[in-house]
Amino acid sequence: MGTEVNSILPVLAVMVSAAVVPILASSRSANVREAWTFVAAFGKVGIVLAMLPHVLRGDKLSFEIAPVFPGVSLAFRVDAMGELFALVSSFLWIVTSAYSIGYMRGLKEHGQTRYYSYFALAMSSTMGVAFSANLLTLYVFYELLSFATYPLVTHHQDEEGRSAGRRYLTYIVGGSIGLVLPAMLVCYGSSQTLDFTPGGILANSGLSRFELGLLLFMFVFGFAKAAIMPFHSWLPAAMVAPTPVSALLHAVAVVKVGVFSILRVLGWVFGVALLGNVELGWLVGSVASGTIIGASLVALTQDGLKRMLAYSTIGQLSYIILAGTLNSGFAWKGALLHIAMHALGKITLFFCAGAIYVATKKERISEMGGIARRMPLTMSVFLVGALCVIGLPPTGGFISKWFLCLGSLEIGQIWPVVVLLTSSVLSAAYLIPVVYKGFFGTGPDIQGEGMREAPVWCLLPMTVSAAGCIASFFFPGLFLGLAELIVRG
Amino acid sequence: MDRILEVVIAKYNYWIYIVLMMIGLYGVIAKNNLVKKIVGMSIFQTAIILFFISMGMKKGATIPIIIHGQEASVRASDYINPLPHVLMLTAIVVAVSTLGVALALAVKIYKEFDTLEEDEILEKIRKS
Amino acid sequence: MRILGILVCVATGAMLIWASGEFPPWGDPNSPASLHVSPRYIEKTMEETSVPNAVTSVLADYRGYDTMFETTVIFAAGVSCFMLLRLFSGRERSSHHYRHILTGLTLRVRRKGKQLPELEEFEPMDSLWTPYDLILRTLCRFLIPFIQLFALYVIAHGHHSPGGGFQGGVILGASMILLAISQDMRSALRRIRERTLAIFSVAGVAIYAGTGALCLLLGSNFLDYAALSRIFPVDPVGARSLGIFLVEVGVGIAVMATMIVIYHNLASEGFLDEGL
Amino acid sequence: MTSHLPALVVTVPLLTAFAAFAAGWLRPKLCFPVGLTGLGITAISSILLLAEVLEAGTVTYELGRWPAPWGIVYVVDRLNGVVLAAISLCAFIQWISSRASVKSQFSDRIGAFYGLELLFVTGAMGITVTGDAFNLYVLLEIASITAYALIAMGGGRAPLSSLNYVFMGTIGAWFYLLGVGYLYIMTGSLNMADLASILQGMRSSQAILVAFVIIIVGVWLKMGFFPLHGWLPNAYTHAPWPATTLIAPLMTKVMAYVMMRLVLFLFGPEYSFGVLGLKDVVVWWASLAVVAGSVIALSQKDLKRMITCIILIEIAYMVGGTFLGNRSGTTGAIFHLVNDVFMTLCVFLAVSSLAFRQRELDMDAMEGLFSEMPFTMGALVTGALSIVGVPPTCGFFSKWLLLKGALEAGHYEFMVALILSSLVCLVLFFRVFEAAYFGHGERSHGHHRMREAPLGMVVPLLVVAIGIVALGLMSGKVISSIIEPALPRGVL
Amino acid sequence: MIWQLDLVILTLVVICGIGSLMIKDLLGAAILFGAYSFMMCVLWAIMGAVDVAFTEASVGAGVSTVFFVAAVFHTTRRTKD
Repeated sequence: MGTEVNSILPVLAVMVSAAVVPILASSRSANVREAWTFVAAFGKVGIVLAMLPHVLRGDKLSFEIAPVFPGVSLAFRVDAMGELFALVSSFLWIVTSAYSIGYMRGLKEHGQTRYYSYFALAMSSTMGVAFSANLLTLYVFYELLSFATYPLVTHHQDEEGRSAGRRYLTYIVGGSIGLVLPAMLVCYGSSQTLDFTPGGILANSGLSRFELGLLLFMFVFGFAKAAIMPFHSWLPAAMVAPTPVSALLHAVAVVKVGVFSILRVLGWVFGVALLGNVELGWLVGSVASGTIIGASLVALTQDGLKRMLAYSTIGQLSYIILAGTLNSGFAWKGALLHIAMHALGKITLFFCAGAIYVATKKERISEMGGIARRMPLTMSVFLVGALCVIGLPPTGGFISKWFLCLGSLEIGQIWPVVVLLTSSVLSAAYLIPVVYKGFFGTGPDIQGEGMREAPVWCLLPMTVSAAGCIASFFFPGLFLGLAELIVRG
Repeated sequence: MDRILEVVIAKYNYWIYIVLMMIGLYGVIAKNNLVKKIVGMSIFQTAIILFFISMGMKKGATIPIIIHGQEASVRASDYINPLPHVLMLTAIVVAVSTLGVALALAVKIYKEFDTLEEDEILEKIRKS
Repeated sequence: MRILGILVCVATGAMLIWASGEFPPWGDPNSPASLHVSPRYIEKTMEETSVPNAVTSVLADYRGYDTMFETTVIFAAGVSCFMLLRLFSGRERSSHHYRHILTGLTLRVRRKGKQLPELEEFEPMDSLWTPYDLILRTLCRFLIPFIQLFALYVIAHGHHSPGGGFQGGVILGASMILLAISQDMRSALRRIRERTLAIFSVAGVAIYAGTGALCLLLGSNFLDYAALSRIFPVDPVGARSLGIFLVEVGVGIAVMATMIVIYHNLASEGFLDEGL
Repeated sequence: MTSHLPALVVTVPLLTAFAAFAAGWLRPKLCFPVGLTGLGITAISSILLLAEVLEAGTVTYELGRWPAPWGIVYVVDRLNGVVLAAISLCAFIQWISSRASVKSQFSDRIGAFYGLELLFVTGAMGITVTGDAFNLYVLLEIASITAYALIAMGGGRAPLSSLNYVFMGTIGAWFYLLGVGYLYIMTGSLNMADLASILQGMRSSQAILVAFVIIIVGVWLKMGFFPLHGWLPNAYTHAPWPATTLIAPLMTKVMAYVMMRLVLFLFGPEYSFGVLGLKDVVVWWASLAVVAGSVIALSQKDLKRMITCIILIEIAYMVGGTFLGNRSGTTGAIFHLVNDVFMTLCVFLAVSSLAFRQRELDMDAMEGLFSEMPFTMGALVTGALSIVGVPPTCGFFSKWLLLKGALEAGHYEFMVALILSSLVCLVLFFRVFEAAYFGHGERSHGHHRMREAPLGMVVPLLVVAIGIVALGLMSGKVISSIIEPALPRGVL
Repeated sequence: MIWQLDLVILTLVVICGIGSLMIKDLLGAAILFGAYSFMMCVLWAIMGAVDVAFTEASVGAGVSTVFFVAAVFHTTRRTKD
């Protein structure tokens, strides 16, 4: 078991996005602005990597900002899980910002300065969530993220964006204030602390089973960013945002933050053991399974590419929660890996969707017949991403799902396996046709000019992320190591 | 019977003061004319002042001004309690200040609405 | 509204009367009110402040701080009336007054109402009009000096007899108001201009607060007149009496000026040209 | 000089008021700097006073060197020390930021206006610092009379609203006076500490009970607690902006402080919470008031009126928190009082600088504001988030304590009301921000793009906004070192 | 002091108070209020509060009545209640 090391690094990692200031300052010239964005992104990755060796050694980097209540303070503690999440999202931030340059310029969007600054803000609050040492800090940055992403979701500032933004805030902030806050309060009241402790802080607070169950559901639904049904409908609505934002929402920051928080609560506030003892795990598990199947079925019916991807995300997230409720090391490993893998795969898919939109202004699957003849690279990358999401080799998605299945078998439960396989089949059913259509189908205006590959700023990032999908299949060592640490810690 | 009479003799002042207060309070709450409200307010205030004054009252004592030549041997029971008087001097001043401001407001309101009846004023506001 | 009023009043009154059952009998010399704090005021007033009138000593010394704010309250009221009503721009008045010469009846014509034709039995009471009631004017001319003299006596003699700064100030103000009523506001304003009044009112309060601050500067607590004995040739007790006198004068000035200001603004809708 | 700080915090603004009024007649230009220096000295000395209290414990100051029950004494403990600091800072900031609008509206009676504002501050400070029941009443009247006059300067309906305020306020203040009379006739004393010690022995007296009821009702009238709030929205809405930004943050908070002082120290927690069983009733009523306030606020279209109605909710928080009667609840109430001074100040200043640029304040006049007045809107967002209770702004932490207190006391209805009202506030402000964020481009009522408010308004505003966040981050220190020790022993 | 006299004056005070609230003419109300204040001041003189009585005589019965009259003169005498 490692030691506590007092270090400023996590604060730096959060603070890197002070780059907002120069970004705003240099709103005149686009190049300088985006240069700053890159500086910030690379700086973040650098800091996160600098923390990696400590974490791998099993140490915990901690830093206390300010004490707020007796027993609670705004504080950071970097453990393997936070590190894993931070690694993934900060790496993807680089890719995404590269992509957004191509996208935003390609479409000549307005208010790009605002866009980049809020993006940076969102990233730093994500870091805050990843490194937070107790529930309160997590809550603080969670709220911060909600408000920082609002201008991104409603970037177009049209009626559609208005309603989408309303729904977004209603679900997310309503959930956090209405459900998480009182739940947090009860935790604090029953066990005078909110710090994440491996065994769970509620383990020996004499709460009855009913109270615990209530608490659990307040958390699970309260962190509405995880988009568990029936608290999911903000996610498809938020698709009005520009594609890089959707990528951010789905792969990098928002939904992952939701899932991350729920995993934190399950493992570090309740403790898997406790969940097992009072037999509450299967409750959440069944809700998650329902979400998985339901979302995949809905995804089948969607024609809009991005909406379909959104529903597929809802389903995939619930994998992680489902696994989190299982009291098994393998399952947890799978869950944590899936955070990374799904991020890679889904971001690739979104990049492709965005690239198609930039190049052809097409959003509907039905219009994409034969598109691969014009954009072969994009479509092949799409294929890789699809494989990763479905969970087939040679992509990382396979590994995570493999571990999930192993976990459920380890504790001798079959139904999770069934759920997983069914949904894999379903996701294949809604993803593969797109690829098929793209390569072999024929569409109305394929011969029309106007269609060529997307700008290089779009192609480069998506190839990178696709490469990531494949690489994570062959070299999953780093992620596995971190996951190992978490499961042992 | 005697005891009741005793109680009445001992307490009727307080009761009358309270009745006065309530008359004033009723005026403030229920009257419709603003100046009438102000009158009610003043009555209410004066009644409370009266209540305070009567607290300082001592049977068989004289006004709280030390008699010449008796400075040496002053017994508190010979003189009425001056403290409530002082407090009420202040209270009277406050009352008249409030009265002045309230009347000034009433004049201003009349300039604006040409009436002092609350319901008519509200009617005019609703119209405009 | 009436129902509500009656209900509230009955409820409150019942509650108050119910509680009055515990009061000491009216005028009881042994009530806690007359035993706990007040005896000191009566017994010590001579030796501590050398002011025989216990009310004055308590008012201006023991609880002098209250009195300072009492004066501030009336000052604030004066300022408020000035700020609310005073009109510098010569806007049209809300109403004109005409006087029927034969009967002496006054009638008012609203701004919106129709103007009267030029009849000889009516005269307009505009800002140039002056009442000419001989008896009233002469009587007041005779009275006012005596009133003012009496007021000064009241202020000065507050130590030994009822009265003090406040009563005297009010009487002084009343005399000027009487002047304004009996003749007209312009002649009253000719005696004391508005600006002078304003300065007086603030100066009066400032005398009070300044005395307190002076004591503070002399190294003692705020309003501790005993400190005055360091600059005036009196013993501490005499200094208290002196301090009381000073603040009484201040109160007198402030109250007089403020009363006049309030009256002027009320009686002329803030135009300060013609009175009642 | 430090030994005279308690006197200074009240007498400096008083003398400054006289100076400012005189300057209005002699050299109108001097009014502003005079007041600025005066309030600056007041703020500094109140902060020094707080430091002294934190270090040396309760400070007592005998005015005129007369010992406690006979003379008037100032008693400064942690509770009113921190409130004093908050009030004076708030007044100082408001003074700076309201300069432009005062100049534009009251150029011909600037001395009177500034004098009254300073007198109001004097009254507020005095109410907070005094340890004498009757002296409190006198200062209360000073604050009230100046407030009546300031509010009535709004023109239009303002005099009527102000006159209603006069009636309600006078009844409230004189109810308080009557209650003090009841206390005096039963105990013969006016000094709060003395009264408290005497009252220990007369727990079961009807007269004391009635005195308690009258006093609390009177204070609630001045606070605008729910069923007695009729005067508040009109008065604050129709008042001119420079007056609103001064009175709205201070008046109700000061009265809330008075309530806490009386309930917790004069009558004592044992009596207020123990002997008479009003505690639970009041908390229930407060929850009702919170809900009612939210409903009233939701039904407003005008921005100024809306933020005025939010005060109703905040007041109900404080009453409920105080009467929860347990440590967290009371701590939360006190901390919320301090926070609310700055939150309200921030919101009102922000909206006032919007109003300074564009006259009408209904929702559809908001569009495109974010791009036009970014700093003002930023500050408004901060204040709004603090009122909603979003960390790390200070509003969250006091709300957290209130919730915790309600949880411990088992008053779930109060918890529900708190959370509900937070969501309502979110909706209220979200409507504004949505309108200000969207509707970009051509403005429907097409008047030209507005400029950012003048520097003299923006800088104080940003200071307050930053202060809110800083206070939130320091809340741990503030609570543990100032507010927790301020509670009387009886509060468990 | 004689309690009969006290009682008589108290009743007069109450009557004046009610009257000034009931009368349908604001000027009359003002004058009745002056009378009320004067009765009050007599009452206080009886109770030995000479200073307060003095003040009330000059303020309550004197100046405030003048204020009332001035205000009524510039507004209206009409009242519905």
